[in-house]
Amino acid sequence: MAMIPLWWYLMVAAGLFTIGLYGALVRKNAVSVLMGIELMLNAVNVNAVAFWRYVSPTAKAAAGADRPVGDFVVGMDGQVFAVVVIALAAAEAAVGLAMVIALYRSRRSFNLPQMDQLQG
Amino acid sequence: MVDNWGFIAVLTLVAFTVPLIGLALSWLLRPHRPGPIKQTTYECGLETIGDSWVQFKVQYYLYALIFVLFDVETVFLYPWAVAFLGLPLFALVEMVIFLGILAIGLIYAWRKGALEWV
Amino acid sequence: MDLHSIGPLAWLIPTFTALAFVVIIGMIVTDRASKNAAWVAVAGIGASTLLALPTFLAALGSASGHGEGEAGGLAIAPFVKQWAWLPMGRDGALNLGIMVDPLSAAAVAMVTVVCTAIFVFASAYMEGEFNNYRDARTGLPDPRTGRNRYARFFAYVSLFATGMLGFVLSSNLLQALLFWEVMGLCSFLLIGFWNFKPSAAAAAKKAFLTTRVGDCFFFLGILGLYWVFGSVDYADMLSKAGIEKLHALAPFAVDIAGHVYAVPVIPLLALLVFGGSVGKSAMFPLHVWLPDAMEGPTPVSALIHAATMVSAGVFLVARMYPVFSAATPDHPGYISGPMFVVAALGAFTAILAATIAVAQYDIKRVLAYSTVSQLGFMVAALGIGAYVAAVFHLLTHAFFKALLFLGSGSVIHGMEHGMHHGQDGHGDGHGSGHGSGHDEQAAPYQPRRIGGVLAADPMDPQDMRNMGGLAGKMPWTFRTYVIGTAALTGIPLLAGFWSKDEILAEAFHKGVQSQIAIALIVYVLLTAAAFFTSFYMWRQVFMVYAGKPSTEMAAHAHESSPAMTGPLIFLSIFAALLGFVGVPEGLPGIGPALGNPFHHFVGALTASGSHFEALAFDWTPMLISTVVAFLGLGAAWWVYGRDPAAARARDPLARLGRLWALLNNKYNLDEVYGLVVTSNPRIHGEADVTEHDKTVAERLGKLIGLTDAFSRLNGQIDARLVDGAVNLAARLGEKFSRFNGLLDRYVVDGAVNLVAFAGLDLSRGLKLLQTGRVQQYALIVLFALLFLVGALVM
Amino acid sequence: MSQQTVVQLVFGVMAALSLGGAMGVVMARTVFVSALWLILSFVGVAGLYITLGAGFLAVIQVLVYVGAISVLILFAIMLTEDVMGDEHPNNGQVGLAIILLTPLIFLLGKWGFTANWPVKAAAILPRSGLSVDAATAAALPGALKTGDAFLVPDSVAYLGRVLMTEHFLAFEVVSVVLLVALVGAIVIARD
Amino acid sequence: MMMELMPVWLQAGAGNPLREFLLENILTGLSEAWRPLVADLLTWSLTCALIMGIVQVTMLYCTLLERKFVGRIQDRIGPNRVGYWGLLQPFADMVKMLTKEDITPAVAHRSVYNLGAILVVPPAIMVFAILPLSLGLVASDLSVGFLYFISVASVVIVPIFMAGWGSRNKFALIGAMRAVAQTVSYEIPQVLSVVGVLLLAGSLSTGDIILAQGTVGSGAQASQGFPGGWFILTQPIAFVIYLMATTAEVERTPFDIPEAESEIIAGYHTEYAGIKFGLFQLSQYFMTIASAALGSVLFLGGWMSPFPGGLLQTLGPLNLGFFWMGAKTLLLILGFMWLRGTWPRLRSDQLMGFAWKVLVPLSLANLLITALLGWLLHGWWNASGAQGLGRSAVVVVAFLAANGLLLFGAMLGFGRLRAKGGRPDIRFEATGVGSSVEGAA
Repeated sequence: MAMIPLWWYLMVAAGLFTIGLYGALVRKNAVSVLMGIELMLNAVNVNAVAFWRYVSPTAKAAAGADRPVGDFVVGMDGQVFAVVVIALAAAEAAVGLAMVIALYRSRRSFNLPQMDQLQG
Repeated sequence: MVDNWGFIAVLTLVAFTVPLIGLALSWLLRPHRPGPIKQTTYECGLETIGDSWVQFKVQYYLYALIFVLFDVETVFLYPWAVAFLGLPLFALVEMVIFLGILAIGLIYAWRKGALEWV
Repeated sequence: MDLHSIGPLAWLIPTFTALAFVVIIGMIVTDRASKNAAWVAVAGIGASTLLALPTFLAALGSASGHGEGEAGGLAIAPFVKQWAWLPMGRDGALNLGIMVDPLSAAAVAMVTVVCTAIFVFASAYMEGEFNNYRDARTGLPDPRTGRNRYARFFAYVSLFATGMLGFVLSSNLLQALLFWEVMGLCSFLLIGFWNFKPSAAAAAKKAFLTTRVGDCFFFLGILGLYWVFGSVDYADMLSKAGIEKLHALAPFAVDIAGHVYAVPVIPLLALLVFGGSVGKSAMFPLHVWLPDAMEGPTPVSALIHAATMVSAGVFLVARMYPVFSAATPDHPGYISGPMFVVAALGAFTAILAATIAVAQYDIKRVLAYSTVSQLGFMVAALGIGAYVAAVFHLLTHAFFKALLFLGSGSVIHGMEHGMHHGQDGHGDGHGSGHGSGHDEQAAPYQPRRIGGVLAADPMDPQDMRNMGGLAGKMPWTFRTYVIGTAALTGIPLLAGFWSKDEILAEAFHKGVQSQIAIALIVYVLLTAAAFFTSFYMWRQVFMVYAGKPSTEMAAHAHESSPAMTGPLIFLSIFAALLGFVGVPEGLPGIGPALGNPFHHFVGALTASGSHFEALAFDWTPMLISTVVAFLGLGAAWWVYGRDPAAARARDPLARLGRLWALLNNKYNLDEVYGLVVTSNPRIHGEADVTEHDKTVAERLGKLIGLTDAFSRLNGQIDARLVDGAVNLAARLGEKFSRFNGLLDRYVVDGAVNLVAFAGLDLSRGLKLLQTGRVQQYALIVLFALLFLVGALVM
Repeated sequence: MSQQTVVQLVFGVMAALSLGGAMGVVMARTVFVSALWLILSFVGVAGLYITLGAGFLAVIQVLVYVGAISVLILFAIMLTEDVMGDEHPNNGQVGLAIILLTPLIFLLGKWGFTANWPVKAAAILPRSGLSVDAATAAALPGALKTGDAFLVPDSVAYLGRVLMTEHFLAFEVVSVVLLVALVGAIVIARD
Repeated sequence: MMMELMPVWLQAGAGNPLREFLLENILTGLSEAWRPLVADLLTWSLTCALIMGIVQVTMLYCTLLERKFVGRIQDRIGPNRVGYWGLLQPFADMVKMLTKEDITPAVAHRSVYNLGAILVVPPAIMVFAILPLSLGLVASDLSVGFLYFISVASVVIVPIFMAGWGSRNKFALIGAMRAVAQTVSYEIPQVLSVVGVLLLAGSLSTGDIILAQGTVGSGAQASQGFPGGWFILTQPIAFVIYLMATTAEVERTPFDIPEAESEIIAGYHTEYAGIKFGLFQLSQYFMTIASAALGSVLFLGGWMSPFPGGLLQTLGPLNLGFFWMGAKTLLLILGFMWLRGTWPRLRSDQLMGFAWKVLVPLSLANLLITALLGWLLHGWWNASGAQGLGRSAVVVVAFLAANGLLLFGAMLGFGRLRAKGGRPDIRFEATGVGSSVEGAA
């Protein structure tokens, strides 16, 4: 198989991660920063699934090389990882945006550079 | 069951052509006489006051919030449901705990009035 | 019972209390809170106890049953059961699990028993919350909130117990940190339980932030240990192989970009871990939170001071003892670098807190400083290698200190009832509108100072100057209190005598016979501290119980209900008799008969294979400590016991003048911190920041060469910066390191240099560090990451 | 060969969608439009999952990210008046960030490209309807015996089985995290 | 399980007769590398065309049917001028839409405004990929089929939001916010109610779900797993919840708050005219049809004949699956129309409260009893020698009893809540116009 080399995915993930980090670093708007973080989490997920697909052990490896066993992927670790990350991303977005809303209420602003004090 | 995403890719392309064809046909057929009155914002004939990008109340956010978390719950619920009849009772216990914890959240939201639409 | 049959159930011990927590929270959420909450909590901890005791007995059985000689079978192979929590790559996982070894078995038995007593006591003590809760703002009765708060209290304490039990039973450091932080959270919630009082809210914050400073070090230590061992499991770290690895590592070479640096890794890591203990166990200089923690309800004080939180710090050092002791060549009598620090800090804290306690008037505050002092004993003992003695003292101290705190709670309870009684009699409207059933520091009064010492508030039910004559009014409280005091002060045959004596004997042995300087210093300081301990405790007994009542409150006080005296009696039995499990075998008469089972049980240090030989018995230290204890008692009687009423009216020791004021004001340490760490009085925990404090602060400011202008400037900077946990922690860390000495200063300078090295303007770099803008922090983190990666790659 | 070309083309489109969407997120002046770009990026990532044979994840990605999280983001934007966009959406550290991110992406790319990953030659993904021999079935948790054949578990069912057994702690912890997030967010967001 | 039974000529990939035919007879001139690919693409394109044709025609005549049917309910005749019985009315409407002037408000955010109208259609078409027309007549039987449907359908809210925001009109924005809030609220009960079905079927694939509903009793189509027949028999509460949630999802009366014309004109498509308005209507009708079809797949046995023993499943060589599928879908569509003709519109707070306070707890409870019963019984129905109707009857009766108990308990519970003055309650509250109410901070 391997119609697509693994490193293509890694490149895309690296790009997503860097762009997301850039957004998180430079955007003034707190919501935009959260979006950047979501992008970074997506990049991580792409990596996890790509590695699951390409390098996770197969049934042949698990059963021993001498046995006539098909090359099935054993284990769902990468997918489980991705699913849990998605759940955490949702939780993170929920709380993060709630904080943004609460801050907006007290500051009338979305701008992070103005949020340099944690006292309400 | 053979997963066939290739077909879905084709269908997606086709699906995008439908509105585009509609728009193109309409662009050929329709008249085009814009005017300043026509292009005003529709508000039953009244002048609009203020910008329409208004601020909404927090209730919307609370609904979306609860929705997101329950949506994530389904992500775990579906694989469980599909695998369930082949699993030991432990799986049922796990899911009862899982749902119980989330139900606490729902009850909390309920009691805190996050489910009230006022 | 066999440990391998009951051991796998040990995870249930913290689960029961956690379950109680969940159930009570459920009661609150569904608006069903009632007094049943207390019984749920008691049932939870009771179930834990019922499981913990057989576990302990099984451990005892395993230790003595299978072992050959002193090193029992259990000590060689502790019972460990782990579940993979976070599989990480091929080589391992972060685990969740339990570990039952002598140390944890003994500690878990102690924690559950003491907690049960405290919970039962609290069920009666907190009734005021239930019955008389008034809204803080309107002053109107608010029964629903009262019910909920009553239930919430028991939810918190249950979670607290969960934290401690989970911590003690943890099989690895990371899980321990988790439960450790659960305790931190609960201490915050409970100290600030009466959060409508600004002082309580401030004390809670202070406790939380101060312990966080220690926790940062702890976490760094865990990371470092993981780096060294590739695992955070005790089984890996403290095993024979682990210790050998440690020895092999001791001076560790780090290759950074081609340059080889010799870094003494293990002492560094040990000290980082100890940093956590310093915070949690309230060692100097992070001891400041503990006395302020008195703002919580009294059962909480008992919980924090006796059974759980502060014990956790000592327990951690005991648990990680092999790491502490392994940093140096393994020959007898040698005290390693980190242990030297531990011993010195412990002894210093012991004497510092003991002297402060002498000059306190608040009944709970005396006990609080006493706790700090006793923790100093334990830590110093660990520092000089008296491992068994330290653990022994940890256990006995938990019992009699819980007893004393609960006793003081009973006294306060009685005093409050006396106050209400007095009010009814005089038709005085005082006291309405305060938020709780308890009036610990509730009344508004004008603080006056006499000779630099705050005068007594006549309506303060905790001020010992308002007490007196309670021996007759509260007979059971009195009797148990005397037992507890005698145990604490080391009156022979009671629990504290044996445990404290063992510490002193070890220190004496190492200091005098083996000629180890630090042990000698420890011995001298601890003996002095023991004298002060005896003095201030008996002073307290005389002030509280002796003579005629000094106020109406005390005159109308009456004995508490059986639900409160019951736990007192229960605990006093332990306070009296527990010591006999650790009587030196060499003691003529009872020694050989009792056989010192405790030493045999705990003495074989978990897993590492080494064990502690009991010392040959020596009369000298035992006689000296006995004499010291009675000297303190005699001195207290001479000063306070002859005419208690007069002593209450005007303290005889106030003649010491400025020294007395200094002691009463805790060496002005809070003010020093106020200037050096933060000038924000809100995290002082001191509600009564008066003019005097300000003058003290100013004088101190001049003293250490700071001008008024500087302090004002400092105040402004801090007022802007003390705005939240992140910023504050950073600030605390930075200021603190500056204050604390050369090493830390070096670190700060290093960080600054790093920034300068990157080509950033120095001042701009400093400004960047403190803007409070998250994104700039993130950028700096990114920069540091890239720098490190670059250094490692190239 | 040609099929490979087409698959790679699809990959290219998906990668372009996700990266282009991401660029849109950080370039757009209006937050609302940023959020729309973000959705595009999510869809692209879902497409990448499909090319990786993780259909369930792709569907979940759309369901949770496009259908839920983006709604949350849009609502959060609508809850504030600051939706008009800003002439200067970036703070002052654009230059610095680019200077620092350039080596980062260089490093990430270098590792991704040069590292010798132990890629399996021909791993077959679990997919229902394929029957395997007994030896393979023994190595595959959840293989169902129907008659004489062993059926490979459906990947969704396989995931469910793994979640319920091997990773049950993570599974339960997720529920607690969600509960805490729910309670916390309600407390924070309400007045 | 029943692969060999399937005439797979709509099935994608290898084995499709159409594809084989193309490979062997038409595409012979192409190189080996390209042949299968082109064959695939051609097959898929033809399949797409077939689906589009069926769906478009159904949709056009649904509009007519709806107007006629609702007209009858309201004692009117409905369209009857264009063509016999108004049969050409849909085409007249279409021509009108195409030739109307397109007006874009001057203040609108043009690109978002236009994209909203364009993007609202594709998801509504894409969901049809997994809906089987008959035995083996499913374009792409994904193993995650049902979830695919839900997730693609949930994408529709994004263009709706774009439309509301891009119009820069208060009514439109409020309508969009309402639409999204309502859609997401009802997505949860929709998704939860079906879990019971998926649990019993053991698959997310639509094909598997239908096969699991094999005709009650024995016979050629008897399911090899679950013996309970159509899931409407064993999951009646879930069925009702699913219908309600679906109605709300596609924003049809009585759940059409987002476009309540008495309050906010036409909701999020207030500012759209001509074909763009038409596209929103198109999308909504597509979604209605697709949801009805999915409902018949999940609960009514899809293409299966309703008669015992597979009677009338085939007529000679012809499999009547498409007929049954169509009939069941039509039945559900008529149900939706009936609701529209008879029910008043709900109020926002009632609507939201209903989803979260009634439907979600109910579907969670349903899920639990289904799991419990399924776990208790599945060993028996897999292993027992009892075959045929008896076995099915036991299972159906058990599930029906559990459902009845659940319903009883739910009524008791909600009754108590209401008696306590808790929720759900009915209060009068004027929704008022526009930003004064909803725009309040």
